[in-house]
Amino acid sequence: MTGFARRLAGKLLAGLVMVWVVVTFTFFLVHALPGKPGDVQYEQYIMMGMNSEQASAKVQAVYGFTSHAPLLSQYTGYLGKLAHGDLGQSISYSGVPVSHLIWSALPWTVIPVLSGLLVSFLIGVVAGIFAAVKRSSRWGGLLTVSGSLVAGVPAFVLALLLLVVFHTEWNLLPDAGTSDIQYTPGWNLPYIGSVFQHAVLPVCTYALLSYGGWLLAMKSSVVSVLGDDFILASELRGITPVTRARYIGRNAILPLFTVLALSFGVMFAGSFFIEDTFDYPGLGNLLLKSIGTRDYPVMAGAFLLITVSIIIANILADLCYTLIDPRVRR
Amino acid sequence: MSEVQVRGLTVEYQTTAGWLPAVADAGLDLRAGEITGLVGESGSGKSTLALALLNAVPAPGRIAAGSVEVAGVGDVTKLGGKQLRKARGGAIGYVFQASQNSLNPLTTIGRQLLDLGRSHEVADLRALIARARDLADRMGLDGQRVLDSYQHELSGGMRQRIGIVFALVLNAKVLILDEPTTALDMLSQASVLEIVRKVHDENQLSTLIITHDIGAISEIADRLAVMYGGRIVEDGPLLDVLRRPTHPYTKALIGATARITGDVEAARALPGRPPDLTTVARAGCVFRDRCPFAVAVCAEVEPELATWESGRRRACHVEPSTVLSGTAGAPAAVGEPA
Amino acid sequence: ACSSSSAKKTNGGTGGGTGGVFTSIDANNKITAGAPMNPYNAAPNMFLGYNIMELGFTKNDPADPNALLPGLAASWTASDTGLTIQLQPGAKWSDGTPVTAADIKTSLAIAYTQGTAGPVAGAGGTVVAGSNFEVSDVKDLGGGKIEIDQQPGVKNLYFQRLVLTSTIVNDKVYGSQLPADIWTQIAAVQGTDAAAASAASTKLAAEGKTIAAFAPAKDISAGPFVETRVNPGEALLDRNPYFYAASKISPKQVILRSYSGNQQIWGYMNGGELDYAPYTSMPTNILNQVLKAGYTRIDAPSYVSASIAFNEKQAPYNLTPVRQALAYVIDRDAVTKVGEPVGGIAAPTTTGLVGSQSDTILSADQKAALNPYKPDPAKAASLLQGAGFTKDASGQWHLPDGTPWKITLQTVNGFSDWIAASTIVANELTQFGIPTTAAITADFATYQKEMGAGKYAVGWWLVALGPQTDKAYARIYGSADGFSVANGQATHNDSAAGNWEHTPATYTVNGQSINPGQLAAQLSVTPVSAQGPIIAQLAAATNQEVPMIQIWNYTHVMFTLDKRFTNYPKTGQDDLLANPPGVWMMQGYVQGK
Amino acid sequence: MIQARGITRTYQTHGAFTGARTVPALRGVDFTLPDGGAVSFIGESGCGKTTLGKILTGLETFDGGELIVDGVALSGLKPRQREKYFRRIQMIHQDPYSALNPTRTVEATLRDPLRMRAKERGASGGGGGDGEGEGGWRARAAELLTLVGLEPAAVLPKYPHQLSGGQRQRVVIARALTVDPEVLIADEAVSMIDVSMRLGILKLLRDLRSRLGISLVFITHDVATARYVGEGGELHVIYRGEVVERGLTDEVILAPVHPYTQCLLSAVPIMRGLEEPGPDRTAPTTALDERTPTPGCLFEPRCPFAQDQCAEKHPVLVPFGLDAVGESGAVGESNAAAAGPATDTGSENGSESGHVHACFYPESRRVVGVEVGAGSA
Amino acid sequence: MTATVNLAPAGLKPRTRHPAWAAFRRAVTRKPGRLAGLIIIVFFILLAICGPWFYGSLSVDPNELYAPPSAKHWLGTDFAGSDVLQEVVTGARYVLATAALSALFTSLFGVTVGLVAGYQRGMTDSVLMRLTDFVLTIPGLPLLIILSTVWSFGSPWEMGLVLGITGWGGVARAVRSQALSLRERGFLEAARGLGLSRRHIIVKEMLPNIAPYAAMQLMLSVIGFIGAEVGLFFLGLVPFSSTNWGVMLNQAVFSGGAMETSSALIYLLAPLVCILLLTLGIVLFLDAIDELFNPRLRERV
Ligand SMILES: Nc1ncnc2c1ncn2[C@@H]1O[C@H](COP(=O)(O)OP(=O)(O)OP(=O)(O)O)[C@@H](O)[C@H]1O
Ligand SMILES: Nc1ncnc2c1ncn2[C@@H]1O[C@H](COP(=O)(O)OP(=O)(O)OP(=O)(O)O)[C@@H](O)[C@H]1O
Ligand SMILES: [Mg+2]
Ligand SMILES: [Mg+2]
Repeated sequence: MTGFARRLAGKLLAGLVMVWVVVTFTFFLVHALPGKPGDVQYEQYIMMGMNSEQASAKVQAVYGFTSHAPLLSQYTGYLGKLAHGDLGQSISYSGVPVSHLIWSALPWTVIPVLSGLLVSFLIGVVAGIFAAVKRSSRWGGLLTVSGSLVAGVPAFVLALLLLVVFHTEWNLLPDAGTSDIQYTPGWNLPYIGSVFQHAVLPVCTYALLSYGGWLLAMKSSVVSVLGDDFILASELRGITPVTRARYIGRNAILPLFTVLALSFGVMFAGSFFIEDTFDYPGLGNLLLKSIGTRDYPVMAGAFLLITVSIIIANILADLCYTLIDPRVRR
Repeated sequence: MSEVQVRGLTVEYQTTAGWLPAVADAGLDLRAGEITGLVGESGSGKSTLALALLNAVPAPGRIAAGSVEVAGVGDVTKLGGKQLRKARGGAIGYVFQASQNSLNPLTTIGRQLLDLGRSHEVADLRALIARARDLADRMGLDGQRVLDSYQHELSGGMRQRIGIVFALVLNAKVLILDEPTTALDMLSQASVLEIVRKVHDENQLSTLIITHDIGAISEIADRLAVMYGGRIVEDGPLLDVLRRPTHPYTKALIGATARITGDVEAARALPGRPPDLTTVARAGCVFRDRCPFAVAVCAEVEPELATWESGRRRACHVEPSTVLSGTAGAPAAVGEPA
Repeated sequence: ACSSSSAKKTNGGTGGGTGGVFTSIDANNKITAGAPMNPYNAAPNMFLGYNIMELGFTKNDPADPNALLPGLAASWTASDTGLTIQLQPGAKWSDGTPVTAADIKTSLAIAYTQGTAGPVAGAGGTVVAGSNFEVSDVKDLGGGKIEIDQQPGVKNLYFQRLVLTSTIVNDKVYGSQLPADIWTQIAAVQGTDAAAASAASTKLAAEGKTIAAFAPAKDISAGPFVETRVNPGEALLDRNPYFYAASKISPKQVILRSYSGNQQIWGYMNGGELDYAPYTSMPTNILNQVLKAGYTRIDAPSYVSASIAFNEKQAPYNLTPVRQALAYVIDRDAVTKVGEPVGGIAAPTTTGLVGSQSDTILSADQKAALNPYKPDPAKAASLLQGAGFTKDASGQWHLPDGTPWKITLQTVNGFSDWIAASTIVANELTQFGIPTTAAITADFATYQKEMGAGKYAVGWWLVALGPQTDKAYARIYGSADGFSVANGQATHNDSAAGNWEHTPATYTVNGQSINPGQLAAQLSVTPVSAQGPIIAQLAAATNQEVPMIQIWNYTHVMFTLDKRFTNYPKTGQDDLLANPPGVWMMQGYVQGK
Repeated sequence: MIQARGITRTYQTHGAFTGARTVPALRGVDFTLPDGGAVSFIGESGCGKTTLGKILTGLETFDGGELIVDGVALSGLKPRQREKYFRRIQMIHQDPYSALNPTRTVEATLRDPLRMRAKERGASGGGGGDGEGEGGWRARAAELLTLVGLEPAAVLPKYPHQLSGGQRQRVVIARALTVDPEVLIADEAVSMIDVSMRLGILKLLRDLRSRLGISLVFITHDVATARYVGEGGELHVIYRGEVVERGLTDEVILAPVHPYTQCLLSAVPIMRGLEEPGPDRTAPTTALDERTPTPGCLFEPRCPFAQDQCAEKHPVLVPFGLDAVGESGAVGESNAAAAGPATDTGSENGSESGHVHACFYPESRRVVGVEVGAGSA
Repeated sequence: MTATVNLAPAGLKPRTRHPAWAAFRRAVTRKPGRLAGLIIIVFFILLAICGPWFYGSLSVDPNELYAPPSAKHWLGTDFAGSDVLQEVVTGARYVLATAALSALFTSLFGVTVGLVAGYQRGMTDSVLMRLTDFVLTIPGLPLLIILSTVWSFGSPWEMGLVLGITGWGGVARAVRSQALSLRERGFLEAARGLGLSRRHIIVKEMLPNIAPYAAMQLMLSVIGFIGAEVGLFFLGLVPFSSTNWGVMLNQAVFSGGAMETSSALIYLLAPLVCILLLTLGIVLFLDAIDELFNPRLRERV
């Protein structure tokens, strides 16, 4: 499989080049933003009733962390550090390494996105099969339309609706944060339970968002497989319905796996809608906050990570395809 | 004795113009040890007829009338559920038109064979595999290698042969091949046909081969049935029909076959275009538009498929001798006046 | 696994009586996983009055900026050269060790590096002198007495307040972060050798960065609470048993939350989850609901005013009658009702100060002389006509040059009260005959930059910042507004880019020419007791020239819940209310029910 | 006139992660197509027939050899310059169902090339008395449709899906004729057409040859149709990208020399009753396997007559001796032609019209079926 | 072969030439869902275009804050005393204009790039595809937020343009793959063989075949863009200076307390329901698109 290794290396290299392009792009874009870090905060502090000295002391601390070197040398410096895995230091959290912030935020994006995707994948695929098999009936049509509708509804609308129903109206689930503060973090039941409870709404939103897509993709996939001759052939050979369902399922689900990898990237990039609504401290939230405070290094870091995850997802999708489908495997 | 008796079989499809027959009042016998060839143009209803033999007419279609008696199974059109499933594959082996795609692309041939065995509750799967390997070997395939292969690793001819293996491995006595060679090149076609003949003879099957290529069928069939516009218009022993076609359509079909030797100019194209479900004539003879022998009655009365000579049946108002001598006008020009 | 009861658990209501959990919002910190427990960080996971301690706490007293509540310092005496403090007897860190002079010394040195106690290192390491007080030494006099010296020759009016409100941290934890020769460096900055001062200042700034980024492993606080745990958006603090006034502290635990939008706080209050809620702008329907949920409203002065400012570089806003006319058109009561119905009081008039300040400082005569700019369209019309404006048949106003007059009223994203108020201001102006649309800028940083670049003609702006009047006028006539002070002489410089700009360097008020920039600068070096006459001049000038129209003065509205705790400070206790509840607790307030 | 000299084309295939694979689709094919003449290529699936057709029409590039059109070597020209020559060579697609744009009516399909052609002629100073105005193309379209046996008024406004396969194929031919080509390439032009209409198209192609003097390259795996259209022309038998036998069509059919040709012809079905099988019918011993490398004769692994030498040396085309056949089939004058890369001997004896083959043990065998008696019935 | 050449086929106007309108009507009315979808879409378009004429300019009435629905204010008023229905009507214009514009831009750019890349292959293809990869890799919405701080989206045109610029990658790639497969189809090979110009081939031969697909993409991206745009406004991530549904949502939630009190619920629901309805309309109508463009399906009766 040396050919495989070489191709993989090639893909990774291409990904690396893309990372560089994106890094460069974001670096200059981010530095083209008007305003200075800290400016934003000052007026807010004042309105919150802080006196102007306290406010300016806080702002001062932020100013201390902006670099005043020429842009180009900042850029080369940034690249050099990046090569060593150093994303620089946050401005609004004066001096805290960006990587530290990102690592604390990352699991709160990855885990809900992943579990949301998996949940929706399972449900969507089943519903898709149903919609395909019953496509000429009223229920199938309804399912399909509802799938497209859910797929089309904006993320925040879903998030809001869930929040209104499950928090405001019924108060079944918490609306913000990752866990209740009372519980000591670690592998203890109450804490984990609380984490689960807090994750329900974000995960459900992710799941609902992608559910429609899966349903539609699976439906069309199943429909096309149903039309494939080998399915009719297996029927004419008297293969049991169960086995036939297995044939259909496997063939239909195959193209979805590459989509699965890709949608991980998409979800990642769109996570801020959901994280913001549920005040969930993930990467999207971090990005939003950093934009608000003009925290260039964090901004660039979070953006970079999102991009890298998309690139990796793409490579994974290719890889998935090669590994899963015997037709391209050699 | 007939292994399969088709009587008055009518299959209809639902179209926007209502239910229209794709096969009308077909009668056919498949006898043990005999290969029956079914020829006809595209859309003449061959596949529909074949599928009806397994009571497997696809979605907007239905068997409107008639029966398909299969020895040891009964009337297939009355079967349902598990019995029907068992009959398919168990009693009647079906080899697909698009052999290219009749195998699951994601699993090896061997696994699919096991699925087949389990579906038919074969007790000894080992023996089944052995038998399949043996069959494959006899068809000139490397049985072991083929069983371990995926579909995409096999050529069209190999897949077609695998299709035959699948149809026969459960000891089906009836074998139906729907255009088994259409997508194949000459060499593969020849070898597949040869293998069919061989397997047929060895197992004393009742075989139905469907094709539109009268040349290919003449290689191996014992009997020939010709279909046009959903009707069987002529049948009889192959050699006899080829030598003495008594239906204008059969005659034209043979005449339109390009030959490898002899006078190039002798071949004549059929005028007009083949009918389909919606354009086929509702009354009278379905072929009359393209028929050089057509007379007034053809437009009004549909000719019945009737025995006119021992073992020969035809559905035509014109006298056999007239058709044979070919006196009534020449085939129309090459042009296709719609 | 998700039961409704546990969802409710997030509220602080588990405890009744002494030892309960006090739940509140910290408005100024976004509590973030990953941010350090270091008060010097710009966004630390630490909380003033709970686990951030100062020697004293501000009272926000306009009459005496140096008046403070005691903190770690029980008392203090000021002298010409500095300040002597007496630490609280029994002041201890949460590990049980006493608070010492070394802690104070280290803390003030760190404050120096952070720019709050010394000159600020500006861009490229240049020293901006004189912007802050300068501590030159800290001496342990024994017995909890500590002397803090001011740099000889520097006389900062607010030295006392600035020293006492410095954050005090533990020397054992933070001392190691400082270089041994820190005081030598400070001395060098304060020395006469300009080059050495600059070099030392740059070095200090660098050290300051290191300290700000320092993440102690554990919180050791001398305050009433110690941080136990930080979740993203939430922090849990436990009572510090060694706190010098531990007996006064009733809650066993404190949960502090951050918030990302006002509506989050409203939500918490609806559920009765917060024992104290800080200021948020809110509509009246929410106010009613909150009050119904059992909250008590407390009002404290805010010393901030929302106003509509003008770029006087752009015609026609360079004309005083135009600004005055607009002041007559806008109905401040109506606007306030929409924009800030709860937390705002329509400004009585425009003076550059909030009402309470001008009330106490200005004499009755002076107040009577101010123009209240009561809504008066007729007056506005005559002012405009006097300036050469015309009104066409359709009722629309035209500039003197004949072009139709249109206004774009700029606001900024995130200031929802301004945005809401803009709609009605726009409506009023449009009805008066000046078609007005409201435009919104993405965020404050952009707003400030574009405003400085002169892109906006009319927009919202906060004025009257803080109880100290000098800060208030510096906001209008400061360096950002084109006035620069050098050698006690203010000059006006048109190209300055910072704020809403004023074209004339001088105003003529009551026949007398004044330079507002100079007066504002003068104010910052004048003791409060002597500020009266200057303020009177500035107020009259501002009232006449209307560089901005004050729309409403903010009130600092807070809410407390009497369900689990009681004995909160009440409206009127301004000195306490200037501080977060942690400070109230130190003073014996907030007791379990 | 088209001359091909040692045309070679090798494909590189690779998946996203799978290794690369080279497929030699053509290994040095040469042929000569005289004006008004016909050349047929037969061979089993995957032997490179379509690739050849695409190369001839400029849809595919070749990476070795030379294509000479009217004495101009195309490999020396820039792509833009080549277009002019390729324009004169038109292809008739195998599948009439995909050869017409489903979104355009027949009228639209014919109009654009006709207009283009008219403009060209006008530009090249043709003087243009031709009625080349707006209506010019209409008349021409009608003329062409009539030529291919369609009723213009009935067909012009129709969409492809409203036509039968045979009608479509006729439209395709009419479209190819719009640019006044000199050569038509028919790549399995009838294999997708219904049996009853197949012969009509074949006859049309023959007519075009004789009436318009258009040369024809006929590509198929159906020998009978090749004979029908390529009458009087040469038949090339191609195997794995290499021509293994060439000669006048009837000559090759009746007296094939190369074992591959013999297998191919043996596979032609016999109309039993009307024909009887040739006495020497043969079949390949195994199925085609392109993966295994074959240093010697490409057909050796499957050849029923293979001998030791066949696996070692690669045979080149040589004329079939007069004496060995003992029948007609004169050996033309042998002229040295450019050798394909596959040849291992320095020169090759190709001939313009001789019966040549690439086999070490040539033997003429009678494999095709012959008609029983004189007439039918 | 003796048939005379009929030079005037115009005399035989065949029924296949029937006006596209009839085909459109047939495709739409075949299923009630499609008709409903179309009606919804047309309704909103009319609302956006004509609504403001009928409903005048926005006005505020400080004496009627939080008025419940009444004859005067059908959907009540908001915290600033503006009529909610009026805001919905006025807001539709911005939302729809932006969505239509960005979708148009996306499909124009995406389709062009995809077609050209798919047809040209070689260098052009590589360059275009790298560009597409870049656009696809850069996360669009986060980028948009960053961009919005540099560029204020005062008019729907600007917003639409930026959404379009960041959104065409997917369409381009999909169209390219379609174009690649089209390229191998017989009729394109024939067109190339005939020497027809590149422009002719791309515009007249390939484009119509991609049209249903492109139209589908267009409709889908309309949904996507409405979501993105309204979402950005809702979260207050981009500045706004005119009323639109996102702004309404933002004000309802962040200023009006719609999540806390039911008295403000109607301002939240009004734009939300509009978004949902529009999405539903498009989803229902999508069903008809294939039939509208494909002559084969159009014919089927
Ligand atoms: N699912 C269907 N719905 C409607 N009509 C159908 C359907 N399947 C087949 N038909 C019609 O029934 C007729 C017979 O079709 P059938 O497939 O049996 O023909 P065939 O002889 O097998 O043709 P071919 O040689 O092309 O395979 C045709 O006119 C066809 O159009
Ligand atoms: N674009 C391509 N990329 C890679 N390999 C190709 C390509 N086109 C053709 N080939 C390979 O080249 C060989 C010759 O293909 P070609 O299509 O010319 O065969 P053919 O003789 O026309 O076959 P058929 O009778 O099946 O049409 C085959 O092995 C095929 O797999
Ligand atoms: Mg069929
Ligand atoms: Mg081919």
